Amino acid sequence: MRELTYMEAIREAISQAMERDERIFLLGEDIGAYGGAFGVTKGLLEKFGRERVIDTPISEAAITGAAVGASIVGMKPIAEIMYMDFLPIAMDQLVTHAAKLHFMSGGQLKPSFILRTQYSLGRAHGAQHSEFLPSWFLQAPGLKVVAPSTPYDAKGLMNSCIKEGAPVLFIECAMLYRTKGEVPEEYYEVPIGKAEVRRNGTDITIVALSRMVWEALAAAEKLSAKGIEAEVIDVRTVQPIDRETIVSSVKKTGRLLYTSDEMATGSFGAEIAAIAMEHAFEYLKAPFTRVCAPDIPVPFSPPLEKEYMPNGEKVYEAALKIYNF
Amino acid sequence: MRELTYMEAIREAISQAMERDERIFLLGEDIGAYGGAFGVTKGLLEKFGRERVIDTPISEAAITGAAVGASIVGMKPIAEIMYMDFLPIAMDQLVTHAAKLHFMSGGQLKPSFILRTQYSLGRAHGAQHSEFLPSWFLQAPGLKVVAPSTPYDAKGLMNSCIKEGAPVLFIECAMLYRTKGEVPEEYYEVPIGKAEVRRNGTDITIVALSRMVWEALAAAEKLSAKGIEAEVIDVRTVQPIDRETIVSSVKKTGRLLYTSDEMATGSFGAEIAAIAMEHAFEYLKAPFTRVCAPDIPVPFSPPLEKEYMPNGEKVYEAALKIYNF
Amino acid sequence: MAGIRTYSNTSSTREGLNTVGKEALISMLKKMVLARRFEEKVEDLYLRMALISGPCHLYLGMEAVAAGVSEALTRDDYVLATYRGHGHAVVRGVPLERIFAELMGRELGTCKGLGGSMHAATWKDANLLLATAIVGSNIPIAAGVGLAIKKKKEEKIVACFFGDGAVNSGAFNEGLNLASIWKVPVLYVCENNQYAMSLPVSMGFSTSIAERASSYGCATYVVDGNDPLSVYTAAKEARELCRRNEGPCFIEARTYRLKGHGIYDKALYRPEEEVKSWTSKEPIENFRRRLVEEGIITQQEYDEIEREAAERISEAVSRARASKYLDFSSLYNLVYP
Amino acid sequence: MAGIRTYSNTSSTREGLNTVGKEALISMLKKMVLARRFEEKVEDLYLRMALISGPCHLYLGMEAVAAGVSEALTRDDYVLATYRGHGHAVVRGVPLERIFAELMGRELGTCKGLGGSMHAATWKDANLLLATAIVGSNIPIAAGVGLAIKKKKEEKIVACFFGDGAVNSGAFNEGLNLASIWKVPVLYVCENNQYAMSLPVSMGFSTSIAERASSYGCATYVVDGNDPLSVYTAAKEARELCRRNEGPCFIEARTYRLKGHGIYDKALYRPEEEVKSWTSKEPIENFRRRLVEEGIITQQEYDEIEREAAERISEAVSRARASKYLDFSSLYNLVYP
Ligand SMILES: Cc1ncc(C[n+]2csc(CCOP(=O)(O)OP(=O)(O)O)c2C)c(N)n1
Ligand SMILES: Cc1ncc(C[n+]2csc(CCOP(=O)(O)OP(=O)(O)O)c2C)c(N)n1
Ligand SMILES: [Mg+2]
Ligand SMILES: [Mg+2]
Repeated sequence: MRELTYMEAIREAISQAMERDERIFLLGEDIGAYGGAFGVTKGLLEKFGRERVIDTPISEAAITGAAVGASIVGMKPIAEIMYMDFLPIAMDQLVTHAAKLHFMSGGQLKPSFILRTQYSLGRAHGAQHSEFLPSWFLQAPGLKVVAPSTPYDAKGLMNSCIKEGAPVLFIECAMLYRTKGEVPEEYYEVPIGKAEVRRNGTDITIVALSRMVWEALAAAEKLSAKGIEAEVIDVRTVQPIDRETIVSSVKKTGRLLYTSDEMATGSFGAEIAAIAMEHAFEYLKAPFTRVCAPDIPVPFSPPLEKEYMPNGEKVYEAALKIYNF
Repeated sequence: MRELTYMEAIREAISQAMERDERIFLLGEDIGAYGGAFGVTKGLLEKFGRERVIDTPISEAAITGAAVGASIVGMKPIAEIMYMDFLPIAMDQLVTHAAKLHFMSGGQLKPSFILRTQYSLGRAHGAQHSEFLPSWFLQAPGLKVVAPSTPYDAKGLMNSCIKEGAPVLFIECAMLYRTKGEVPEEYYEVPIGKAEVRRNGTDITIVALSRMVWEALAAAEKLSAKGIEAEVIDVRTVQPIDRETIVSSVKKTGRLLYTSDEMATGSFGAEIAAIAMEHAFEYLKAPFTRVCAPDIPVPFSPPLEKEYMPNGEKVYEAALKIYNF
Repeated sequence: MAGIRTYSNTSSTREGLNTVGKEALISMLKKMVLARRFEEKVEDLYLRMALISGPCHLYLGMEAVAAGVSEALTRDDYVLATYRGHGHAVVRGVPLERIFAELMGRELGTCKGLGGSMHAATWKDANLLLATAIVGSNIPIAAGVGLAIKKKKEEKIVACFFGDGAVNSGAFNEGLNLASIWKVPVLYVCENNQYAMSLPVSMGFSTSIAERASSYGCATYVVDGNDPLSVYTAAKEARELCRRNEGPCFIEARTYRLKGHGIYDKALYRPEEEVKSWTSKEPIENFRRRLVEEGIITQQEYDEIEREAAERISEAVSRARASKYLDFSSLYNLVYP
Repeated sequence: MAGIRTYSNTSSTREGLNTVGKEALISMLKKMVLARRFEEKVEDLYLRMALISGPCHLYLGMEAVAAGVSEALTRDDYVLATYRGHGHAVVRGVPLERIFAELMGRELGTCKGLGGSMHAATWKDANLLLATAIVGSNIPIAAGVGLAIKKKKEEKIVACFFGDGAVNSGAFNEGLNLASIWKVPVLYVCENNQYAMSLPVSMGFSTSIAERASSYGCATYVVDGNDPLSVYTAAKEARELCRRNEGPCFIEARTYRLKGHGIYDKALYRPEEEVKSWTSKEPIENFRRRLVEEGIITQQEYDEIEREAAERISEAVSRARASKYLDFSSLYNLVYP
């Protein structure tokens, strides 16, 4: 099958959706002539014009607020927040408005838009430009949150997000933009709220998010060479959580490792641990473990950042340790 | 000993500190003539004057930013954000600046201030005025976060926060403002980062935060009548977490219940579960359980809100269930 | 400041009154009376009857703003309100029992009882899109609604109400600027009631609100917010500018709340003199007197307006009280559409 | 607009040059040259030598702003910079090897290598308090620094630099307003280089930046940001206003970046004509010519300035390259003070 990069897959999903649905428009900083800080929206201004690809000033709160506003009267905005680190500026609109308006209006309002963002850990961007903060949104029911790891999922999830009636935070990973994979040209969906078992195994469940899916798979190969078969789950959707897939895997393997580019404490992994402990307690044979970043802000210095980041090697070591517990 | 309300205890700590330390000043909305939306700062304007009790416009981001700025050149601001639900507006300054500046400047900058806020669940305030969101700040190392449950702790923790070199988020609970307890008039500290065992027990560890400490204690009494002795830990500090106290209690009891006014998923309790599973796995005899609010925005309607909230009865039921697991 | 237009005392002259038809004048008067009596009933239900709880911000004294703007809008226009939104809901024609029921947390409420007083002014059937409890937050949302109107080439505008306090929020800058560079049909209405909770405008600003607004290049009006006709005149003009793609527009309506910020606030931070002076400018009595003086209505007709308002309110309260609470289990289905 | 003062072409006349002493003129020239050569070296270290990575925003072409403002400040004054801060660090006298080392992520760096290019302009010894990578965020922080200065009754001011893009952030409204109602000694310097990344000012604003700023009631200047003397004159005057409790003040310095937004950006979104026209207004060559023309310095003296700059830079790079990386374990001790 045809291969696309992760970035191209996102762009194609958006572009095709814009062709079929007049309600969709894009707004964000430097998404037009610049093509997006990372190039994701390259060519879309030329294709769809200024009316549908709107370059905004640096106003993250209002970009999000405008998306809320346009969507409650029937448009379908796809807004971009350039770095996930800038989401705190948009946090009120996202968490206190977008996520809650449907509920608190007794179902009258239907904010329904996509907020795209990305995280740049691993690119020497320092503490204010590297954060991956999905776990915040667990406390924002009403919002859906996805973080694809493959080009296939990137397109398929984007398609589902566009169809979705709730607001969705779509978290991309800058380190994955150039990774390639098979992507059908025709329309397809990857369901929101459904984790994907990327590798079957019987000895340990590795729940991974975004970039760390790849590292987890690499670790699984190494483990396999030692006779340990890891089941690698690409959790993909942060909210709503696919508890079933995770719990049934943990029941099978009895061991749970979580890995992502978040800082360990308060990560999505903490919730995964709680779920396992609530729903698969009797099956657990070893302590839970997390392979995340340490609880410190991201250092700029490239060698320090490298040490700071989780990777396949660290997953491998941690998995061995709990396997041998 | 003399009794004060939770609110008076906070006020007294601030007032005494302002008397001994010229660097301290207050800023926030309606903290002056109005005395604070809840009355916490009542009388302080009259006592310390407009220069030290500064009523600000509705500018949560700038209130926080100004506290950052004043503190890095040697002042000690105590800023107030009226409701925790407005913190999202200040999130960038709090999380991306206050928490990180010390680290990312290689230790040069020392933002050191207190951001006071409160949560109002239980007061018919609806979805935009009731949130208790401590877990967000687990992903913001550099910040300290406390949430006292008693008048004694409120004063003692406030004293420690004022001495503290890092920025601190001080989370009050509106439902507790009028609760009374013994509070020494003289200076004392309750250490940040130290949980308090409020009740000793051998059968189950109940980790509780803020208002739910009282409900947990009530539940513990009922459990005791059934012969079940619960150890109730008032975790008090959300960051840094007192892992030791929690883990050693869980090792003793083998059972863990977390309760707070947060929504369950992604709560601080998720992290507590992860910690127990990482550090006390072999000792666990029953599944972890949470007694929190459901994962839905807060309904205004008073009877619905009542049903929505966790309480001692729910703690009791849940504790019984895991005890009998 | 250049480009700021002022309307005040428009009802004080016969000529002024003549600029609009009798029908509009009476309509505004009716709206104001209904909004006033509504809030008085709310006070009673809250303080005496204990049928309402939680934060509750009354619109008492500010009725001319909502009435004047609402009169200038069409039914198709959108409105975004705030936590001080009962007045907007009433003048917009939201069924009164729905508003009362919302305040009481009942299923019949505009938001099924999930919103409460601060969100009661949410009623899609009247294009009253939302009532926010986060000061300033509806300003960028309005820019988005305006953008949608423009994209869909509809003949509408959106009116966005907020207080003087909202002008100092970050959302104001971001939202007003987006609306102004997009040239979208948003009518921003700042209800300057002189206080943001306890903070007087003089302490919150070093210039004027209108000056701040007009620096975005939008047509800006300062109006006497206690004179419905002044408000109406500006709003009508602004609406037309919006429809001619000259939006957004901005109205600073200078008014005053007759009571505290919230229902429990005694507003002791306000100088007595000031309260007295503004109370004498109270909008309804003045407008009634003018209309009677000029023979536009008779006192009997006015009395009938009052009677009808009282009757509608009393019926609405009964219906609201008869409503049940939503079943808790149904909340789970309201989180996601 | 009322109250906006303009300074431009101040160096173009002998009279203008005479308003400041020879020393200040040469000092500014030296700062500009050093900042320019510094950035050229950064480009080389980044693109050719691969010794620097991560985001890197050069100050090329904007040197007159930092040089002019810095000349008007005292050593005790505070400065808040941004991710485009190398120029501010250089003119403020931060040891060059510290800045280079920071860009390289080494322990010798201003932030021990933890900040990188975007935070390199953080150096307490020079009262360079911080360099933010979040557009607009230093504006409220500056209000707080100003408040502290006022509270401590110090003879200082704080200068806060940001770009045209920052003016549309929420933080701008909240921060500028706080500073203006507090009347604190903050000199806000907006480096209007015509673009926020790829967004031209004409698309981001419907009025002018100075107009927006002056609506807060602060003394506002529009200056030719490519003429250090115009910048200096306004900054000097503004500093005095600040010290007389008439702060905050605001300078909109109109300038241009000679290259892209970041080091990889080819800036293809800029019309060729525009680039050409601004390039001819490039600040250093014009200022050098004027000083030589008027006999304030000789060409030899200028060559010496260049030579000295080159030498300092080359030594600094060597020292930076010789520095080690921080030990990872020490990061844990830097999270909390
Ligand atoms: C962002 C935010 N900050 C603070 C509050 C608390 N609060 C509610 S209303 C109010 C005053 C608002 O004043 P103004 O905008 O003038 O409107 P008014 O109440 O006078 O109609 C404040 C401080 C809030 N709801 N939202
Ligand atoms: C809040 C925020 N939004 C977006 C960005 C990404 N970004 C970095 S610099 C920049 C443009 C800033 O333009 P301007 O303020 O004019 O400064 P200049 O770069 O031109 O000096 C953008 C969009 C950011 N760093 N912070
Ligand atoms: Mg007001
Ligand atoms: Mg710029």
